[in-house]
Amino acid sequence: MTSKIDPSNPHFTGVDREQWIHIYQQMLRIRLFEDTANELYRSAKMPGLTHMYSGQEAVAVGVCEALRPDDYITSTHRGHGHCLAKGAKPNIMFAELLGKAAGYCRGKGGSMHIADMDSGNLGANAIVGGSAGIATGAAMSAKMRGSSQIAACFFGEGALGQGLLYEVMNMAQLWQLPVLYVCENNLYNEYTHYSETTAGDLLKRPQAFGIHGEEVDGQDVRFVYTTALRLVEQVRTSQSPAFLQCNTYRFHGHHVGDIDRTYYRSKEEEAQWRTNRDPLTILSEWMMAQEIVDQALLADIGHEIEGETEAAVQFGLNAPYPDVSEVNQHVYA
Amino acid sequence: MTSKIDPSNPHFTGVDREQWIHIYQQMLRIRLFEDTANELYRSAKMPGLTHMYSGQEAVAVGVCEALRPDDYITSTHRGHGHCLAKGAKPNIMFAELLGKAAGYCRGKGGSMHIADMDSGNLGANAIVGGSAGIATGAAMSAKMRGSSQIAACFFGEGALGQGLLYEVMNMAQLWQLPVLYVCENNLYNEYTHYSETTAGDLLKRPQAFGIHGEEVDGQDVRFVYTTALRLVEQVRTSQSPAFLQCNTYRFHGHHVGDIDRTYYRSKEEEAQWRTNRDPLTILSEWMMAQEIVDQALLADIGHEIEGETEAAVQFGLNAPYPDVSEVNQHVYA
Amino acid sequence: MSMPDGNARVITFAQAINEALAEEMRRDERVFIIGEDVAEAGTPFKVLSGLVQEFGRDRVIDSPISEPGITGLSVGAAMTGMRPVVDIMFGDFITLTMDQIVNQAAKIHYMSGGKLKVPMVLRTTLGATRRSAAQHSQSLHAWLSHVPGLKVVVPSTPYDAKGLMKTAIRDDNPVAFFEDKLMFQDKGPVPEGEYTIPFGVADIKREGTDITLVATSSMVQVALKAAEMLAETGISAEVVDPRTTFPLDKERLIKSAIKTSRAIIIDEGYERYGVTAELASVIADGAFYYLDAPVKRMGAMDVPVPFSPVLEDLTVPTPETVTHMAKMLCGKL
Amino acid sequence: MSMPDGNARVITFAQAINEALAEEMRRDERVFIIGEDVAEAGTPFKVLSGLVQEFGRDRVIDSPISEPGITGLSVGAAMTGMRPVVDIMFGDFITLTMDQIVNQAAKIHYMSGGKLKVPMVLRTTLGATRRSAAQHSQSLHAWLSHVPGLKVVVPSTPYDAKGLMKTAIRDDNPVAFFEDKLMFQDKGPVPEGEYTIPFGVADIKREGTDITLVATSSMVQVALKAAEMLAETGISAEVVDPRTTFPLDKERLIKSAIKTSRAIIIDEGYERYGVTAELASVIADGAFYYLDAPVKRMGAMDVPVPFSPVLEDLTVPTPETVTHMAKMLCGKL
Ligand SMILES: Cc1ncc(C[n+]2csc(CCOP(=O)(O)OP(=O)(O)O)c2C)c(N)n1
Ligand SMILES: Cc1ncc(C[n+]2csc(CCOP(=O)(O)OP(=O)(O)O)c2C)c(N)n1
Ligand SMILES: [Mg+2]
Ligand SMILES: [Mg+2]
Repeated sequence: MTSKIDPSNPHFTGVDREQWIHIYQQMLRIRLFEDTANELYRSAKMPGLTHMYSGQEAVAVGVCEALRPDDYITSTHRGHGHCLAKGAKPNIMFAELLGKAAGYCRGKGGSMHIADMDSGNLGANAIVGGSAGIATGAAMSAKMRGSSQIAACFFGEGALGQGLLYEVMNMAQLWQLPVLYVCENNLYNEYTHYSETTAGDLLKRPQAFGIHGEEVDGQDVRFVYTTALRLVEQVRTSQSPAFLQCNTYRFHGHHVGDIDRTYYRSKEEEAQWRTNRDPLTILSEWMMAQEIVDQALLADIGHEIEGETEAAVQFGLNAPYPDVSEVNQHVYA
Repeated sequence: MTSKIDPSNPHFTGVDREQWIHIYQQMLRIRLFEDTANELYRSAKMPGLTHMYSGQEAVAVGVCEALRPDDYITSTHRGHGHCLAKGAKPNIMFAELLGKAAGYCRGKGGSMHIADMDSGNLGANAIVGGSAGIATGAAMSAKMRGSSQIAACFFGEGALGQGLLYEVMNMAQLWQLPVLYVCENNLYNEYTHYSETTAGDLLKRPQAFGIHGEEVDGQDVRFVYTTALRLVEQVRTSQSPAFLQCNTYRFHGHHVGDIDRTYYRSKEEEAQWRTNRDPLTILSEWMMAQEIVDQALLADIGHEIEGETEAAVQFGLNAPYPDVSEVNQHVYA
Repeated sequence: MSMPDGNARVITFAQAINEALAEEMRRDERVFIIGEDVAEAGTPFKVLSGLVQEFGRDRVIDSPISEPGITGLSVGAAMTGMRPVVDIMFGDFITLTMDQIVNQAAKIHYMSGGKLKVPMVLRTTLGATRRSAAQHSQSLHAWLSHVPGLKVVVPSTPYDAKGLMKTAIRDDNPVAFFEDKLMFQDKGPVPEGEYTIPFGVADIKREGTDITLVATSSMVQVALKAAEMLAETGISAEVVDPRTTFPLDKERLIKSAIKTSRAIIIDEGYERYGVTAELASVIADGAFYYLDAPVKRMGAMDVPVPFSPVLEDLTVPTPETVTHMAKMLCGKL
Repeated sequence: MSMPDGNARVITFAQAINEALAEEMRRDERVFIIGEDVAEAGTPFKVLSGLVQEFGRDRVIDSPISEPGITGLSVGAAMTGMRPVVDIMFGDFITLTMDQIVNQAAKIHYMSGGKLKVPMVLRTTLGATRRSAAQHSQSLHAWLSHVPGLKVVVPSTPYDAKGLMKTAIRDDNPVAFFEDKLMFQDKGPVPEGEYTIPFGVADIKREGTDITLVATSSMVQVALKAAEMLAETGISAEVVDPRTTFPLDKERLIKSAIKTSRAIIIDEGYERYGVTAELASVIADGAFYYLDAPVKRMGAMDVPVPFSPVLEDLTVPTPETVTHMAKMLCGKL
């Protein structure tokens, strides 16, 4: 089957069939990972809470697919999607979520601190906006070392409240650092609509520093991916920052324990997004229309990733806890 | 003599003669205060260092003359001009600079911490950008109390490097707080030209939050004053923030000890500003041309303020130090 | 032992805080609350539930995610006639507010020679073992206790929480108020009527003769349980709760240690350079000639708080570890 | 007593720091400096003079006035192969960097299960009596000493400064390096050749038998002068300099106190909840059975540092006050 990407749409040309399928697989991998994590919470198998990425998959995957393996990312409290999209393994991630020694951080970090240098992931971060400096510094380091790596900094629109972001955007532009700021506007800062916390037009904020900024439909991975491809190329070759605002939505609560949400958003709104704006559906329907995939292939992919996810969580559940002697190891390098 | 303000220039109409003279007096008061402070330093009579406002007088005076006595200001390390412009007395200020008990802060604050609630001055601040929250909070308080006061927040362009400013501008716009941000761009952050520390166009920064911003020649008090009048009125009546960028220059070093400056700015540049862009000269020449004043009156004003300044510094020099028992007083209210 | 009267209601720690705030907001219209998700959400811990309904969104203000900004705003509002209570969701985030709290709020009264004051309360949390990992589990009250100009409250029961919160709000100084996240659902008797608890008065939570356990906040219950266990082995432990780390009731701590001749300090902050150091050295000095054993310190283990439950639980003193230490000191091991 | 060899050059403390940085930058091209006015200006204290000439503006980087931002950038650069030295002009400004230092730099190694590391140095200052008032005079090293994951250096001589700085730069952990502003022009012997001084090794700066004076940074010279004065009255004082507050050479401190049976801790941070508390309680515990008098603490007075010289000088321990305390402890008053 040859690619049937609409040649009249300049956005989606030049991407081949396998790549779209791979993108779909990655998004599904995240979706199933999160559903499973939610299940772990509900069955009281997971310690603490976790923030699910479901609904936002197109952002992490669209951007990370545009990056090189050795490019850096920094992530947030809602970080599973970024980790997986950048190449982390679900089994080692589940082990981490469960506080096991086989986890990416030997169980010491948990859901909010998964880091994986092998895939260029400098870490999720439980301080809102806390990784903006790290990402910008990684870009500076890449430039200093002449490595041609870039850094992508993921953050929620809530992080626009943090002054640090403005400080580092100023320096990124001044010193022409290869960093892509990816703002995921999922409409809410915890339990508060972003319009109640954010004055003016979001994109004007990077633009105030002279940083090139664009906005994209964060539910449609075709747009996210092709825009990211272009911006990543621009950041890398021009060695200058860029800002990508992705408009998206989280399907679940702020965290797994956020069940009664009607006081801050309506069930209708949620249903509307889930029904009409699911990034997986949007992509799969398009791929079917384009004859990139058919029902059977989609079903196969589904089974494959379900099986992988099930095996991954079992790995995590069966893995041993760290030895108590580890408690005061790794305080110092 | 009736006012000869050029009626064809809409900026300067409606301001009467006495007001321009008063503005000139205030600017001269600052200039002579600073010259005297510099002399105190050079003759080793003043403890520590101080940052002189000379050259920037039109900003403090132009803005503060547009404020009500009960409006608030916050100031900076380079704060003498703001203090005087808002109504502080030179003698009590000199006492403070000299660490005397008769000073505004009983000698505990010194040059960088003069505060005077009676004139609405919430304090100079030795943390760059440190008073942005205080000013914005004072505006919030005024709004909550329905007092119709506003707050003016003075800061140097260096403070644009501090994230706090962006956090509070966002809230000022969100909550429509009556605060006027006054950015004095004197071209230097200490020993570094602002173009090396500041990306993009300064005014875009407030504008990114939807805050109304304007730029004015900070050496020409006619423009500063009339613009401030309009903005202060707007801030007060619309109960919303505004931002005024005043382009200016400091005639002296970053502080009194900064003598050899050629490694960061040329003597020609300094001479150019002093000769052609002195706010006192610009105003006095215009007042003469407009026949608001003549040489004799200017000379009288000069002598009067010289005498006042001399008396003020003598007051400070003669005042006693605080009693040692004060050292641990005022830690708690 | 200060105690509610016999027929007081039993309510939770969270309700006690809520009630204190509500009573003070009714009594004094200058009091308002500002923080992230404090209004409809009533904070993630639901401590403020219902307040926005009674007092409206002008007095229970949802803010952007701008800890430095809201702290700065509160300082300015406090200086100009309001009495803000700023809510910093997790104690770990006070890292972001240190300039505004330490360089501004704590110093303004002194720097202004007693002219300005900053009556504000910074409510925040402490405590680990919630599986929240290293950036959401710290107990950083030692830092603020170090700073002249601040008062620091560490309540351990619903009764104390209510009375101390009311005192905090009425205090004319900046007060940091640390609440243990895991104590919010703890219940205790709290009278309905109006009462306040003075700062700087330690409370003997249990009388004893053989050893003094000085414990703060979350560690008071641990000490009380240890005291019970010790009673079974014939050791009579006195449990002393300073309630405020500043002002500190040195006299009562020393008196108890003189009486029992042995002391252990238990606190959930990192042990090194923490609260245990101050309290231990105060007692070691003041009771020097009466001590039969060195004063021992039990703080949190000096490691970033690990996520994995098997590790995290090792980092905090428990009734068992306290009992063990006490027996050792009493020569009963 | 660790000492340079007999014919070492005599250079200033500032030169020693400068030399250490230059040598390390020559040795390792990953080392770079970032801070405000560090390049041509060489910092306001001129400590870095000449470095930009040798290493260029790409390795001696003038930054905007963005302490949180440059600290964050340094964390990211350190994680990705560089070895930044971030310059925070006044120790008071570390308040702005606490999130990046404490929640990020200090925890990343542990949170990542030992995978990531943050080899960076945060150079900053401490010390009062410079007539710089409350926001430019603090000694906040106790805060960072409290935090697991950080190392903290407080050198007291040019020799120590050079050797410890070289060790700090080579350390794979975040190291906070506090330099006393008033010591920059102090001179001492420093060998030309390469040497490093290990962390966690206290240095006996003067041997004695009657009393131990444990002193840090600026207070070492005060203790040495006090020791001289005490010698005249027949009291032989030993002066011990821990050189690093973490790691802390507890053993050597305790050993000295056991030998002399009396100890005073002298440090320029605020006394309460400060460094003196930790050191005093370590000694009071470790030397319990050998002490003839309580361990005494002499920190800075618990007040915001006042501007007025007559007050400021009262807030810091002096040879006279130390001598007085020592005589009292030795029963010679
Ligand atoms: C500095 C800081 N303040 C507050 C919090 C608590 N908090 C965690 S997530 C969150 C909301 C973040 O909103 P956004 O950035 O939009 O990300 P989203 O959760 O929507 O993905 C808040 C306030 C935090 N973790 N860090
Ligand atoms: C947070 C902080 N960082 C650094 C400094 C040191 N410092 C004092 S003034 C100054 C430059 C300020 O430049 P600008 O804001 O333009 O004001 P100007 O001196 O030009 O009036 C600096 C870096 C400080 N006081 N506070
Ligand atoms: Mg969001
Ligand atoms: Mg400037």
